[in-house]
Amino acid sequence: MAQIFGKSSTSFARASLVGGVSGFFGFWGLVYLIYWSPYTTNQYVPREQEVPFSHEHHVAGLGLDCRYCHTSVEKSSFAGIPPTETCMTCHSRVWTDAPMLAPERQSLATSQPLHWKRVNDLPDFVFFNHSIHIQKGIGCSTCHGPVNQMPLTWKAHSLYMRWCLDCHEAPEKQMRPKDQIYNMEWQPPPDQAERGAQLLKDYHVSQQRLTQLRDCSMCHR
Amino acid sequence: MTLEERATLVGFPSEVPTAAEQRTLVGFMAEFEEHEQLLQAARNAFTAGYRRMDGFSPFPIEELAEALGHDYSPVPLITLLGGIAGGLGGYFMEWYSMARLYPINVGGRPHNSWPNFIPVVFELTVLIASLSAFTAMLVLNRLPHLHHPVFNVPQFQRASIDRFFLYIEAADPKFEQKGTWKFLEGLQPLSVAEVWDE
Amino acid sequence: METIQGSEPQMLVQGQPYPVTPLGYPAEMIGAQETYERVSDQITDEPLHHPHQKLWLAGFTVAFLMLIMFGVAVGYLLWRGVGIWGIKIPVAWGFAIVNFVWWIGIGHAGTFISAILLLLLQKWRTTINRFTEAMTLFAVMCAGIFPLLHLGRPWIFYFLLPYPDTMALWPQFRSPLVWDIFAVSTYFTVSLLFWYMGVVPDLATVRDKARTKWKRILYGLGSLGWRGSARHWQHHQSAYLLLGGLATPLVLSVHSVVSFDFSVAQLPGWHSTIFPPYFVAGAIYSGFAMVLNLMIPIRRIYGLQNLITTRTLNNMACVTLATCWMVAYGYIMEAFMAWYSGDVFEQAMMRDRAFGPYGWVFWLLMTVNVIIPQLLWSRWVRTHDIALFFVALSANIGMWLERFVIVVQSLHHDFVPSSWAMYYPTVWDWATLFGSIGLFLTLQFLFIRYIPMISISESRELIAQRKEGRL
Amino acid sequence: MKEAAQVEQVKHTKPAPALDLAAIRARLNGERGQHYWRSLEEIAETKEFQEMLHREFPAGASEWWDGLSRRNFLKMAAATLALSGLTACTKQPTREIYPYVKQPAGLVLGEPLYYASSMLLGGFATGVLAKSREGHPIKVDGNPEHPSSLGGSSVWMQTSILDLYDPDRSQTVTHWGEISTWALFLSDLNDLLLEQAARKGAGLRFLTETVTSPTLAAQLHDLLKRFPGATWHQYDPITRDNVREGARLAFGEFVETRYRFDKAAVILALDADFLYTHPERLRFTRHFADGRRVAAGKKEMNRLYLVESTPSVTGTMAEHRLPLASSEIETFAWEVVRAMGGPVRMANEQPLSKLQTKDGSPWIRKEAVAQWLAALVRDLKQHEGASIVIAGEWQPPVVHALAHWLNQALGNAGKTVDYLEPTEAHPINQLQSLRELVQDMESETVDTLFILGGNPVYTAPADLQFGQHLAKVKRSIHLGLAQDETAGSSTWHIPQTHYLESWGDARSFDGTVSLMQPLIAPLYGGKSAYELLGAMVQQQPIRGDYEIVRDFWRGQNFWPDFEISWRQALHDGFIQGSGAPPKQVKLKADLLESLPRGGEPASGGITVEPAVGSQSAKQETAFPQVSPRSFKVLSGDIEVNFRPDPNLWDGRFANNGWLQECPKPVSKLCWDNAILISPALAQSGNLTTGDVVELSLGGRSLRGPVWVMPGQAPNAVTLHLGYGRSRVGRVGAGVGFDAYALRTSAALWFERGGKIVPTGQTHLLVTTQAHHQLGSPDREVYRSGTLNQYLANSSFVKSSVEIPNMDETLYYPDEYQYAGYKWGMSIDLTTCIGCNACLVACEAENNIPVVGKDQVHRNREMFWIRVDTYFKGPLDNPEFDHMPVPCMQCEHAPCELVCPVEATVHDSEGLNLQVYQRCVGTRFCSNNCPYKVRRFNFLRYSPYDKPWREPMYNPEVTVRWRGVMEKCTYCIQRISAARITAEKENRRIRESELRTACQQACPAEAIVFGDLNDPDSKVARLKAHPLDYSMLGQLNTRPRTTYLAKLQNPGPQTDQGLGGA
Repeated sequence: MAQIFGKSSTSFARASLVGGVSGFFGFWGLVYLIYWSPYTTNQYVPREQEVPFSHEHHVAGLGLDCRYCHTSVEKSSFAGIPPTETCMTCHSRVWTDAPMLAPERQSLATSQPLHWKRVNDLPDFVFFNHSIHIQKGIGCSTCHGPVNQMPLTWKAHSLYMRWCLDCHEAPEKQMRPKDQIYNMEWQPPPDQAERGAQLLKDYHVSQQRLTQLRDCSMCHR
Repeated sequence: MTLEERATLVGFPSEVPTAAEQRTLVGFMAEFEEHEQLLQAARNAFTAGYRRMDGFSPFPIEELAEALGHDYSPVPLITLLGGIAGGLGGYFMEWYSMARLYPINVGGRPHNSWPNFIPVVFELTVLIASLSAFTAMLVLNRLPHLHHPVFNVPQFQRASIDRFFLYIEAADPKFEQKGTWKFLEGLQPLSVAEVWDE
Repeated sequence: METIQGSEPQMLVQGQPYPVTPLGYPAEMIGAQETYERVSDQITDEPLHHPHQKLWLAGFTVAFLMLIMFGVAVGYLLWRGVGIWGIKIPVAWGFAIVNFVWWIGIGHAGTFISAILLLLLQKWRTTINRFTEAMTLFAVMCAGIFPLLHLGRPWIFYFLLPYPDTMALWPQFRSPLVWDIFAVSTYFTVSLLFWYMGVVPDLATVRDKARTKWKRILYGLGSLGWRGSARHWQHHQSAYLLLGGLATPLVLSVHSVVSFDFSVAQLPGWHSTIFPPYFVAGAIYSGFAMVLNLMIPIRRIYGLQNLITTRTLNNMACVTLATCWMVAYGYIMEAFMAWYSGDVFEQAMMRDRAFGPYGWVFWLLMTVNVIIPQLLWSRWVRTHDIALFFVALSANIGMWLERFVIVVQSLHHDFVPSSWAMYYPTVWDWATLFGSIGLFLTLQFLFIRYIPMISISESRELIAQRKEGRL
Repeated sequence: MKEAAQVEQVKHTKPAPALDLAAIRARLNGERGQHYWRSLEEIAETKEFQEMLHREFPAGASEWWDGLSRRNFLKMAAATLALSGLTACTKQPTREIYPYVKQPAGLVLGEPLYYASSMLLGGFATGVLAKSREGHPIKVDGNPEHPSSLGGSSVWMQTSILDLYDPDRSQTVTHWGEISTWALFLSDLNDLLLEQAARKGAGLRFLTETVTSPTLAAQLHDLLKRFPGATWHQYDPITRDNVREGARLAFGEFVETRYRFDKAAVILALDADFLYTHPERLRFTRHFADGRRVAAGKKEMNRLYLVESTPSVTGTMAEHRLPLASSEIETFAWEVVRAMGGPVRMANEQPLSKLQTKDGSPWIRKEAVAQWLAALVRDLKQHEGASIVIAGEWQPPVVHALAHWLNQALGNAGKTVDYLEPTEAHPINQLQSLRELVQDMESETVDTLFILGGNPVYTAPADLQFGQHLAKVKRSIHLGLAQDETAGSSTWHIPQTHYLESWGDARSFDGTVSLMQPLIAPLYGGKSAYELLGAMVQQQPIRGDYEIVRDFWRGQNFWPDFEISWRQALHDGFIQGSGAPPKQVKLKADLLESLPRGGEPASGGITVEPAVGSQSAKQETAFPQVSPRSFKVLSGDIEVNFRPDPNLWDGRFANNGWLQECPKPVSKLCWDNAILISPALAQSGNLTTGDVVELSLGGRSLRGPVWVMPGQAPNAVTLHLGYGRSRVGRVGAGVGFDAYALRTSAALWFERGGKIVPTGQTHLLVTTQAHHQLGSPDREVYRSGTLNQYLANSSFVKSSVEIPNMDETLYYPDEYQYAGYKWGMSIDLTTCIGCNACLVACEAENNIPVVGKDQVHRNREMFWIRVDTYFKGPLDNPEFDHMPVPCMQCEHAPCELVCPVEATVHDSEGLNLQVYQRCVGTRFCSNNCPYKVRRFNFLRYSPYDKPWREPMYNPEVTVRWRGVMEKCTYCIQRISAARITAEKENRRIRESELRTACQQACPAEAIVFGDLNDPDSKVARLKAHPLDYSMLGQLNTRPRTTYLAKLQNPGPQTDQGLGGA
């Protein structure tokens, strides 16, 4: 009988066998990478807005406090976005005819709201409360990143549950003294370990509370 | 029939390959009708000092491997290792994900509720063991092996039906064309064929 | 070449239609005048020259239409949601789970035959193991579909798989459903390997018998260049035996795990320690019944009486009868424990099972699953293929009913009476059930059409052994 | 009927065979000990279930057709792949957010605001506290300060929010049915004002419902001054005429009677449903419950004697309940009076003998009633000054007068009973008033008719033919919430504002002036009655209801400093101290003599003859024909009763999905009304639940399905009003039959001489608690006893319980200690009246979808808390037991163990959580839940993409998608909110600041929730009480929700023999 297959076919068959198996796992590995990549998370992607609002200018440049616009951040679950009139407190006097502010003026005139694209947006089944984080010494930049360096705002973290848990498992690593909450430059000091332990006491976060931070009911209802 | 007569018939043995032929002789192959004959032939060949040889049969013949002097199959050992790895890995996965990575109170059961973990451990043991057994079989048999010199031998197609073959490789130190050929003929096969690799 | 029609050897002893032992039991394990070549030709005949093409096409068409129905049912299910079924609170599990358990059970025959009987050196298994293993694979496929379909949100089934997700969450390994995932997938993989290892040498035979280019290439690829060398056989046999050894506890574990789906729960009628053995017995019972149901017609049509001999039928019938009694024992123990435990809920459940609204199902179950199979005490029934066929059929129906009773009846009357309710299947429930049968048969037909349905190499062993008078 | 009928077409091809009620009775009487049962079909254990099995199998087919086109919420929320489920594995879409242009002061986004307002039903105000998020109301609860709410809720209050957002609400002014505008109307109004001015308002008529609003009354009065010829009529279909007339009979003038149930030891209710339909229902419930709250340490309980024709909510609470036809109750009242020593000369010396009529009421025995009466009277006499006799709205004035006499005779006046100035602005005999109006319309003297609220075309007595006469009116102006029947036949229809959209005022039952304030601008440009009438007085500029109401009260010179007090009043929701002062009244001297001798007791005979005419049903194709059964035609002394529906009231709530799906108390029937008949009647008529009969009364007739109601008076049938609306929105369309068709001005509440002709057809009636009995008492799911048992052995319920020991576990018992908070709930079965307030409150709080009749039929209702009702004892007069069942929050939750994906797990406060977006829907948890409190979204139930629904969702609770399991979470969103507030102030949560929705709504305060780690929390104390038991505790589930066994306080003389022939 004659050969059915040529000489090379053997090595080819073996190669394809090995290739198939490793390819399968390789594919899922790739998916996993894509899932954590900015492509999916929108991290570091500046969002175009109808008004090109620059946090960099207003915070770093003019030194506005976060609470000037995000008024309810200490009172409510929702930090609040400024109503048009807030912008107009200044912009009725400065840059009164800057074209880039046209939508602002129009909004005030027609009393139609501005449309902002959400940058840090959690799914509807996640219930996040700003006020309690502020209250317990978690600063803005911990989650929102260096907003003062953002000409156009972008998302600084994946906001994946895994990422939330990183902090909920050991909040003391990120806790700050009250006066540092709104400091965009704040970084955990080298001796954060001791400080953190102390801060836990200051903020009345008991051990029981710490374990509780990982309950599903903390964020999901 | 003398060797010379046979040579005139089948043109063999040709002392020197002609320049045109790039083929190399890789061995001789004797064809038998019953597996007992093959078995006997293998034993004889072994006692005759042949080592690099193989037997082909349409169904497994228990003693053949031994007769050909093949050593024991390492498949069982590999399987055992695979099984152990699967079991340990399985329990580690359960313990790590349930008790370390994100311990949650499920129905008041302990984080490391080992009794509930047993089934998965068992299944993974079996799974990995079987996979390693199968893979071992393939690798040790060098499968897939689509192209092989023996397939050049016309008679060989019946090796998967009702014929039994003894194959002595040219690489065998004791291999020596005339002698080996004579030896194979001496085993009263149905036929003897030369195996070429082109 | 001419088709070899197998022939039941007609050496009539004391008026028996088949050769018998002194005690009168069927004697032949393989036709008397079979040779290596004859069996090779006969078995490779179907994949290579496929006789009875018309019959095959007819059967395949029917099966395929049922498969299409399955597709429709599943499509509508995904579009509307599981609400199209009859399930409700309290009966949150309906046909889907019943079918799942039923199919898994059927899937047990293959591995039982190839693994356990292999270890027990039961030679009569040789001519049926290939076939039953294939059946096992297909049954497990059908079974595997249902747990996915019955999910409320099937598109996120992967939550059930262990993988590092973005939520730091893994499957909840205390849940029997997770055990199921592992058990069923393991079972499928192992059965597949087992089956394929057996097929390889035979594919080589087909390759060598094939005359057309493509057949040679395809079967050549399938057989991975198998040469049947001593080394091949050595590793092959050792791996084959090992898989057999591994599959033996596996086959016992799988249905035990499936039974945990119920026995781990605390529902009266589910929460019972007898479930694992009783489920395994039931599984093998239904498995053998299904093998008989498929094999008997094929045996007739393709004339395989010389390979699948009356002795084989007889032995299978005996196993069926034995497992039937194990199952019956299970029923009795359930009733007994309900009474003996003195537990008010168990007793109420048992009373409801027999005399409640689903009582008729229960008694029907008893009839087809326990009473009718008693016919197998008669040798005539055991050796008469048509009679055997119908007994097996009743057992298959019976085992489905048993799962229905366990799942639905136990759920519909549980602890708090205010939540009791009846379960009524909808057309979609039925469509899914019969659709899955369609899937099963379709695969079955493709199998007998393209793969040697009886292990040729092992048949040759039988012949060799007969030659040596070791049979 | 027709609509519904078409839906049912597919379903019913066979009837359930008649029940062998005799056998049932025999079995029940045979039972020893507490034998609970749930429905006739089951205890009958006839071939019933086989039949049902076969009958129901076509349900499959019906899923095919009916499942795709269903006239209910499902239709609005056509099921599709719920993509929200995919968030797990897809890239999140970009969403936009719109800030205010000018943010309202005081509004903190993300935080709720609460406003006090008032809801009106039957004219009387109940104070509510409405919760608003981002400017739209999302929940209504009782106002704890308000005297007639005390914080409790009724089903109507809880569901009123749904009416506000109802997409089927009337959305525009219509003129002759054509879309028009308010401006056009005003111009037309001007013309008519000119005309009327000329004719001094002759031909000008106003028709309102009961008016208690001082402002509105004032407006009407000065309009009547301006148009002397005009008249003001009032009509409320659930009118309290009998109360008014009764008072007039007794005292010569109309006074409201206020009862002090908290002070009463013995209560006799003559067909009075004072816990559910009385305007003061919530306050009464609280006081009545307080009088029985043994768990609070009391050693005595009040005792309720009750006589009624059909089981009411109040009836289910009675220690001694005597089912009598409504028309027999007057006789009974006379008997009581006589036994109390009243100088009564009866026409018949032995009227009681008439109460035992062998075939009319085969079960009742003269001695039994006599014994019952004797015991009652003895009890009343022993508790002079501490008893109450109350007559129901449905009873004729005489009975009310007799009740007044009894209260005086027992010296209750001033102690448990006192009399108030009438709360109504203009208390008149409403039926009379309506008659006059109709006469005027008939004589075509009416050319302009203002219908301010109400739906008279639908609700007016059939014989008055209001609709036809309305056509004769030249110009009719209807102000209403919906495009209802009246709107359809009026010249003008003006959309009315919902009470959450408008300013206003009204008096509550005790006269307290309650204010309404809007939480949202009128959604559909509605107008309030104030504005409409205001427009008649002054149009330039048109005054809004705010000015009108405010100016009225400024004009009253009620307060020294108006501004401050007004703000205070708005804050409180009512005007402090505006309650009506007690009134000294004097009983007429010759009262008993002067009273008319009406109400002759049942003459008895019910004639039973074989049905022949049932073929006549053929041309009526609404129902499928079925195999003939040996039906009987019932006629003779059958009494037909009319009652407000426990859910739809007079029909105004017909388009409210929450109420439609809310299972009616006792029967648990929903999405339908039925002809309630007694087992005795069913037996003689060979009828069973679901049989469609033709019921005729005084030449009128209707068709409807019967419902065999245990405890129904033998020869009385009851119809609930409010169904079968012809002009109504998508939800109410084609639901039930219109009982008004039989209701005449001659007999608003009951009438003898009904005739029942079986049609041989059946109609599907769905209940949330289907057919089965509780089985042998040793299931111990429901535990009850008597006060004496309790006093003898306080922990008598416990004796049989055994919660397995913790050390019997394979695991480490102390693995989890709930150190922080440890939430738990205690439900008092003694005080639960089964009013469903908790059920609907939960529905509103937790975004629970409505699933529609078909899905309820498939047992897929979604209520997180259900109110089970069990019957106990004889068929004809059983004891009713209510049991609210939320999630038990087991510490060893069986559901969690079997969930493959950690979708249901525990948190460190011991809550059994359900994480919706992790749930894949295996439903294993539900199977393993012994209490079956889990609910599954079998299809896509939540219309979360519907613009009308969205603003109503509670933003703190995830809306569930198709294929997800859900369940009670102890209102975890409230716990979180409270915890966060407390955490910010570094303190523990105060008991007062955290209540679950069901607890908050419960008018009886039967549900108590709190922290078990706080030893002096209310719940901790209740759990320590000997009556506390955990349902199915023997399963070692360790429920956090436990029950306080039901106690009753029967009198020394038991009423053996009232049941059982």
